[in-house]
Amino acid sequence: MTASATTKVRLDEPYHRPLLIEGAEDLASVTNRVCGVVERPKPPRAWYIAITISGSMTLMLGAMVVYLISTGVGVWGNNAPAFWGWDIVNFVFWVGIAHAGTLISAILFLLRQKWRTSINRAAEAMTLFAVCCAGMYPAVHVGRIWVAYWLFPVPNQMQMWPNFRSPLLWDVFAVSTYATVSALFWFMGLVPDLATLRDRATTKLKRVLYGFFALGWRGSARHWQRFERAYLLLAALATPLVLSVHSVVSFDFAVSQVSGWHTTIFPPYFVAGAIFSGFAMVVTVMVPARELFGLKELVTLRHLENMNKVILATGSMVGLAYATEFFIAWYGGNPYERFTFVNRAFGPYAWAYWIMIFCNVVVPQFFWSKRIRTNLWLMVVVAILVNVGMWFERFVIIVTSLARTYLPSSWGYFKPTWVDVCTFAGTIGLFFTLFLLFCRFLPMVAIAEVKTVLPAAHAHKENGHE
Amino acid sequence: MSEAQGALHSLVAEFDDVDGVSAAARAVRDAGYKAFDVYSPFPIHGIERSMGLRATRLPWLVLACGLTGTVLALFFQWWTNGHDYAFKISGKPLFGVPANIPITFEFTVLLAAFGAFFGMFVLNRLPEHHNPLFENERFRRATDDGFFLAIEARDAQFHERATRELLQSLTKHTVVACHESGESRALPVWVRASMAGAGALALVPLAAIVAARYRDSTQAPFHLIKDMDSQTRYRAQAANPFFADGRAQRPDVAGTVEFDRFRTDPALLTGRAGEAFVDQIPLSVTAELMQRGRTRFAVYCTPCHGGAGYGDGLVAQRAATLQEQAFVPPASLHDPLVRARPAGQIFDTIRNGVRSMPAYGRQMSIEDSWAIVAFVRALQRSQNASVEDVPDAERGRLGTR
Amino acid sequence: MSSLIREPSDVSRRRFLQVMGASMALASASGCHWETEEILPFQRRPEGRVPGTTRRFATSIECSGVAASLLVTSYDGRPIKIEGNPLHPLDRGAASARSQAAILDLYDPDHSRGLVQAFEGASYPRSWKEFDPWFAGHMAQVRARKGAGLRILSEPSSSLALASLRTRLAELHPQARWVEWEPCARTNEIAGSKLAFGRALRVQPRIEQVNTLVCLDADLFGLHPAALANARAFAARRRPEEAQPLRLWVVESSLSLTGAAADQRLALRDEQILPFLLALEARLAGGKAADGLFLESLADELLAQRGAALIAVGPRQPAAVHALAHRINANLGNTGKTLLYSEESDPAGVMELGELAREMEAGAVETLVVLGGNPVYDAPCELEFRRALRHVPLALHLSHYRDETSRACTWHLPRAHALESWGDCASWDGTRCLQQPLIDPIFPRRTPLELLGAICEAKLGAPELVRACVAPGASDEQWKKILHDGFVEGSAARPVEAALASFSVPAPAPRALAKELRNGELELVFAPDRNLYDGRSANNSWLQETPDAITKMTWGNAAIFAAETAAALGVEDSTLVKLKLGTRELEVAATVLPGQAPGSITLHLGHGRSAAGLVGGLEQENIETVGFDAYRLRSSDALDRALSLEVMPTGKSRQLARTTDPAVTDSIGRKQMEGLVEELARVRTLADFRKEPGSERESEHESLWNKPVAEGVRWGMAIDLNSCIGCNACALACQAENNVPVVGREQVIRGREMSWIRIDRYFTGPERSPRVRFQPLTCQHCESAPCEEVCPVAATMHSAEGLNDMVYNRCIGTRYCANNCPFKVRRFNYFNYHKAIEAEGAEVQRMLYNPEVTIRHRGVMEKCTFCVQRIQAAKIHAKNEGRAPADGEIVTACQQTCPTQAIVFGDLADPKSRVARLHAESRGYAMLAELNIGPRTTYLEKLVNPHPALEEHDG
Amino acid sequence: MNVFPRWMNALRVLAGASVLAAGVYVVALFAYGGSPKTINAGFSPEQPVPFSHALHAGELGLDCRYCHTTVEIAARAAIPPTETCMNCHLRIRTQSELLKPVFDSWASGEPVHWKRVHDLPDYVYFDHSAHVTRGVGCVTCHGRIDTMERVRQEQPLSMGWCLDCHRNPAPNLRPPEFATAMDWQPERPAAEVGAEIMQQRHLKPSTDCSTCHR
Repeated sequence: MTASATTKVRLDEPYHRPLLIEGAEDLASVTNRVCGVVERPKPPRAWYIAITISGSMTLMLGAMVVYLISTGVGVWGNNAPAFWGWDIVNFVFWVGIAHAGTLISAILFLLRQKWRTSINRAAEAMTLFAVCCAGMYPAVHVGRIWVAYWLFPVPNQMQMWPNFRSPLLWDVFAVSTYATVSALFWFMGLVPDLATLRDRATTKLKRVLYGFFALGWRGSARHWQRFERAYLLLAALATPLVLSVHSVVSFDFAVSQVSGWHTTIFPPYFVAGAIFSGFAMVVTVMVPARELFGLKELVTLRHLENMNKVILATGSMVGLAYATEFFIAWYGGNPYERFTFVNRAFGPYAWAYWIMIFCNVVVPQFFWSKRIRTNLWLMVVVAILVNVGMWFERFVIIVTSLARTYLPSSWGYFKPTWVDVCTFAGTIGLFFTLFLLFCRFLPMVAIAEVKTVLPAAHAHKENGHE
Repeated sequence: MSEAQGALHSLVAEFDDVDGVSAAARAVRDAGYKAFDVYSPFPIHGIERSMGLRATRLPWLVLACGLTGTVLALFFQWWTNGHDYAFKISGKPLFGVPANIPITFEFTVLLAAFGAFFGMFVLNRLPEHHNPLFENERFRRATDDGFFLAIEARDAQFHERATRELLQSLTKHTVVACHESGESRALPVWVRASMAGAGALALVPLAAIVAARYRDSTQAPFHLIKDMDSQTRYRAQAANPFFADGRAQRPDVAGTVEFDRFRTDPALLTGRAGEAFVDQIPLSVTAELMQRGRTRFAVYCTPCHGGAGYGDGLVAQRAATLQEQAFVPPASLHDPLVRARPAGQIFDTIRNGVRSMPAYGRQMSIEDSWAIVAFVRALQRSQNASVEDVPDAERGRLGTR
Repeated sequence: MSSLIREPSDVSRRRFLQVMGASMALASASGCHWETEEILPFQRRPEGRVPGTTRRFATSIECSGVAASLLVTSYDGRPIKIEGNPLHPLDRGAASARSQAAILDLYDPDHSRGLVQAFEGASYPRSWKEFDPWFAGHMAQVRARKGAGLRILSEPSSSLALASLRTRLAELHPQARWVEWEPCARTNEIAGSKLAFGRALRVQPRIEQVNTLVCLDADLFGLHPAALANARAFAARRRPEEAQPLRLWVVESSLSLTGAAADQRLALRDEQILPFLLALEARLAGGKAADGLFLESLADELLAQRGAALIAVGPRQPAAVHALAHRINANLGNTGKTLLYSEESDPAGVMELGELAREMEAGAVETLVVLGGNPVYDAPCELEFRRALRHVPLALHLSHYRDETSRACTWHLPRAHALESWGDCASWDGTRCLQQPLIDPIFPRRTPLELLGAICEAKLGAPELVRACVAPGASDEQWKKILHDGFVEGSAARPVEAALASFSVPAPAPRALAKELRNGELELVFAPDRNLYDGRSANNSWLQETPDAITKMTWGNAAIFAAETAAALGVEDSTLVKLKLGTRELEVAATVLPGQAPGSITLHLGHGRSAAGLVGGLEQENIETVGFDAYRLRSSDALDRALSLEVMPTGKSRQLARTTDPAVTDSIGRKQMEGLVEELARVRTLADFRKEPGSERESEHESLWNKPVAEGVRWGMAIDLNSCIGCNACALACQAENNVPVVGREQVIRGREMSWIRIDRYFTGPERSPRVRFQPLTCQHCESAPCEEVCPVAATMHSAEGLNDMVYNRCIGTRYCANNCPFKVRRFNYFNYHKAIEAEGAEVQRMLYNPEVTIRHRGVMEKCTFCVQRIQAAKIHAKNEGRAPADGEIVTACQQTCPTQAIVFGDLADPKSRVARLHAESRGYAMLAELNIGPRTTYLEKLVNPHPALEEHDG
Repeated sequence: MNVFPRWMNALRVLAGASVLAAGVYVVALFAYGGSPKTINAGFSPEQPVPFSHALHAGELGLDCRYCHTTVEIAARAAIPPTETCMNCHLRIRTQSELLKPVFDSWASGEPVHWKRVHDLPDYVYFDHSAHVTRGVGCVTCHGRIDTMERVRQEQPLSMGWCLDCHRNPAPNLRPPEFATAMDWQPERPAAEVGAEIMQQRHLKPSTDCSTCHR
């Protein structure tokens, strides 16, 4: 199959759109394939095993959060000077993951990258789930979660308002906006497919449920017209939004005084990193998913390869960013800045730093080779390593900078506790639980969008166009 | 299929591919129909031209929403941090645009996105869960692989037979008539009822709150988050169950001497020199002291001795009306005996009481006591003054009284 | 008063500092309504009492026979803070860390609350009502036997009242004997003066007269009974404007506060100090020197400074060293100028502890009354005092805590806290200090005076007795004055003429310096702990958590090794080693410290208490002891130092709870640290300073925005590093004033200690003779504070007067501010550190809280506020009187207690204010000025005055 | 075949409208019900002794300071000791059952257990002297105590309420000598009078956090 895919790509001719869908797929078969996953009476055994594991991890997350809130942030390893630890590391990590989805659907859409159609739905879903995991951290990491609502400008008897100068507040707005818009975007794309499910539904219940959320969609051309316009507009809005979110996240650090944080290149650097990790996660999840649910023909090797190319590109950008940081630290001549970076590479946290370098800079380079790029096993390995590396990037940035700031007297060393570990594991569980449920009950692939890239979707007679 | 069929809604022609339906659309358009529509499982490239549709107004809506967001966000940030509660933060100006850009941007995007999302559905008149077309079982293909063209009966040109022929000429499938369903448009009673019920129910909390607002309660106010607002440290006059008397404030230890406000002058403290009472007020008698004496006299003495010191204070009067046997009417300060007393003795009386008069030493400071003495002296003088005491300048005005 | 006292509800036997364990976040709140508070007024409000205000009383507290004169603040009749007595000639308003911490003991749940009788292994709670009649009967019998078999074991005390009772005792019970024991006594000094002058004399240093101060193992600023006065005088003589600034030479085995302040310091094994002094005397007598540059230049300077030098010797040194010092001082003509002699109480006729122990073993002791002290814990180990006690049929122990001794005696009698007692004592210069209670005993406790009074049927009650002994025939006015002052004016001891006797000191077998790194030739030095002293304060959580000034260690001690010693023995920092003296062994933690003499190992006394309490360790409740008990190795023949020590590494590691991260072992960190320290805690030599006085200051950077012009008051602080000796007094003052919680060992290890003011300590220069830099660090209240802009809820904001306000009740605990604070002075409540005190049954502990300061809940940030409660109080008070607060009217807690007046607070806008003038001084500099955040605290450089010949030698 | 009844279409407008309405309603409800005026004001606990300010401060015209002696010099306007009651009640109403707690306290020394009515959170440090001596009348915060049989909390005493006055104190200022006068009324507009007093006494109340929170 690999071979066939490659030949197809090479044989692409001008004016003739490359086939994004393999096999003899027509409109009906696409519908069948995608809806089949949802409609089959029983999901594969693997699904049950997976959801059992991830589900129990999710429960553990709940337990950890209760323990945390009832006892105090002290159950985590956070200390002085590292007042932030895994909580913010994981927050940034998940926000990063959350970037692939909207990026694929929005930016690639604007760039007319038709190959996105097979993967954008799943990617968008992942975005939402990752945002859930991310959003949880800032909420529970505060000392008094029961007054966290003060973060929002709610009129109150104190006549107090939040401080709009605080990057943390920008963050709150950015992430919540991002979550909302992504959700709208995702749901909007879902509506026609829900209608499809509605119309294929065999039982009354399904018909009612899907029917209700399909909002009475019936594929009217007038509707499609506005739908496409709205979709385009949302894409146009989401694109800067995606870029802004991680820029704002990076402001949490860039705007502060802490050496190692106080850097102007953070916004682009963070965004690149986010896309990097996001795509890695999509690959990590899609490869097994397409095997599991027999979507090979829709999510083809070409899709995966394209994503791997993006990983390679962004990975190299991240590497460049590391280099630049170091150069500026040296060139800027600020002793504290300089120390922070030397300390990262050779200080007590050197191990973390070099893990990061290996996973984020070295590993993606393998994707120069087409053989690795197109080998399912290898690409998953690389993708996972990249995710590890990106986690360590956040760890290095946050913890090593904090552990040794200005006054040597207050230098310290951060050690996580078992609660830290279990909480993080829990979020992973939450992420996969949600994703598995999504696979089971909603169309993983944007049916209507895929159909637009089928040959059948295009008028062939010249007079098809005027 | 509902039994009772309603009016004819439209005539529906089915097609198998894009070309067919596009061609049909053009034909119908050229035939001059307006109220017709094409239904397809995916947006058909160029169909709007084939149908002769105008571009949507959606973008303008989105733009409007976005701008609203920008303005709102900027204004709100200025108003809250710069104006309503001027935050002094990091020695920065109360308002600066750069810090407000991120949130302004996010809010702009948010509102614009709402515009696009809700705008689309509203303009499309969605949700529309019930539609005559759904009556047609074939129509299910519209979301799978079928293509349909429906001309609605409300179209000016619509003529059942002519239109049907036109359509039939375009498709190989048989054209189907689609009827409004027979059931009524109106909301059934139970729906109305339940909504009304919900509305009524919603008023209950309001009523409760109003009641609470305008009634006093012997119970402490409702309060959820109480970090730090009742702390375990002992505030003034607080309770400490540990001690048998339950008080957190502890009595002085006998025989100890305080470090501050240390004074030894017996005349000042006791009003006595040795055994005898002093007749001089050991403080310099200034107008200020006199004023002080006046207010303190009003606070502590008038209740019984009355404003002028004749022993006719309101308390005394009340005691009289209540016919309290135990109560001894307060002395008049103008009684010759009282006037004869040295300052020290009056001071002593104020501080330690005499006969039925309670001691006020623990209620007022030494200075205040002396101030009252001074004022009492003045009072006594005033009540027993002769014309000679009045300065010549003022005497004239006496006559008028 | 005891009638008013209910039986104490049993203290919850959880560890006092336990902070872990779930406490439902909102469960603490009672229901969902405000708690209705009760208001309980007096029946008759005492005259001059204003509810919710503070009053102050002068009193004093005695430690090993020397008084500290105190001024105690009482809120609604509850003592809440101890400060120094401003009128006292020696203390002048300063109070040592330990004196200040005493307030905590008053409310300590372990501070004994009732009598306990031990009977056949079991122990029973008893009341005075039961005890008194029975005891009276018993004493009648003893008296019939003329007091045969009656022994009174007491701590040395300077109390006249006690002395008078003692004489009366002698009359009533001629056969009875008086025994004194004190683990850190001044026996060597007394022996030394006897050797030199034939009589017991006390040295009164007059540092204000000294140009060359030589301290031989003498910690004049740390453990010396008159440390506060010494330190103040020293600081005064160090001012740059001094024409002839004092030079401090220190020879000692382990860094002391004095050593840390030294200009020239020689790390020498304890036992080498005698030969050193002999060599010095010889050299001064015109002999040729052999012992190198240090001694050489010291000798020259001493000769040059005849009559303006002082050689001080520490209590640990043998009599001979003291005698030699007396002789040298006399020969140099220092006596009478830089030091005076006053009468020292001569312990002659007092029985030795060893003798008593032997008597007890022999069964010759029938009734033993132990007044305070804790011999079972701190008596020389070979006496086996615990065992000896078994042979005593009736042993009564009057003590603050039911400690090791109490548990070994037949009776434990609760002893009243100093703030509950009438008494008297004398400060180092002999000034007679009064002790008046601030509160009636919270529990039925008694003072030694009362118990002894009962024994010898004294007619007068404690207060009357004290008055009769201290001020016989004083009028009531005079007596009131004495009570008000807290001491008898002009009662300082008169200086006495001391005629030097001729004596000779045999030189010990010469050993080469710093060679004996071999096991069995090491020396072990026993030093009282800087915080816990001899162990009496072991249950004081404040002192336990106050980092040791030099090691920065909290919650425990460790054997201190020099780097080369450790290397030679294969010992590593934070490991367990076994110390072996003859047959005795002890496993202790080891730490490596610069400035330690090679071959000399120092171990602090006062740790490893087995029956201190819930804080210091209580075996019975299996609450682990804190630190290691050095007394297990301490025998009569080696009370101060033991030679022939063996050290065996065990390979086990032991984490030490240090507040500054010791793990800066990596080269990069080290390098950076050394580089930075020069910038942060600046030190220059006086010579350099005189050459060009200005310290290089970061010029005010230009700002990205136009800064608001501050009009009106601008609060600011100045800290003079030249005066700071790192004594921790400020830290304790802050702790008491601001309800700063204690977090416990585990939390300190996690770096979560809460202290609002911390004293950074840096070592620079050579390992052997490091330059020690102290730097007290509070919130700097930056003009453009980095913490403020990052707080999302504006919980920390600037006040118009430039305070960086921290609003606990607005804080949601994102901890962003702390991350962004370059000084890391912000503290976060990771748990509810007040939990134990909020618990049921802690009503007494709560009395300690300063009601004017919020108790911070879990999850909020906190930090130094410049004592805003004091600022506000003063402002309101002044404004009520229609004026503005004057300069010096507002005094922060740390400033108030600082013995060297290193900290000054005030209004920068007023050019005449002290703080403004200090800010203008050429030594002034702001920390991290390059960040352009404008700290309101200015530091003044430390100026050192090394001997020119030795300076470059030190490198 | 339609699964949804035809009236569903009619419902959508109504549904949309009521969702909006509900939202608005709930917000309004919280704003109104959660306002300190609703929650805090009107608290009036039973006291051990039914002490009537209406009688003592009103009818008998006792000055506030006769009992609350510390109000001008200290943060707290202390509740008087039993002795103050006994000044009069040693001889008046000596048999009254209602006064029993007072007499008991006088006899035994045990305190009378009064309930705090005006209770600020413990992290708020209000100082009576700072307000009374500047010319803020008792009545401003406590209402017409002299008409209350049982003391009730008149004002919300919320932070916002404090801020309102700290930002614009003029309307609530009076010559300090009238601070305790319950029925004092300015001849001229209160704001004018207040403005003058602010000038004379250089009053500029601060809204800094540390003014009230420490």
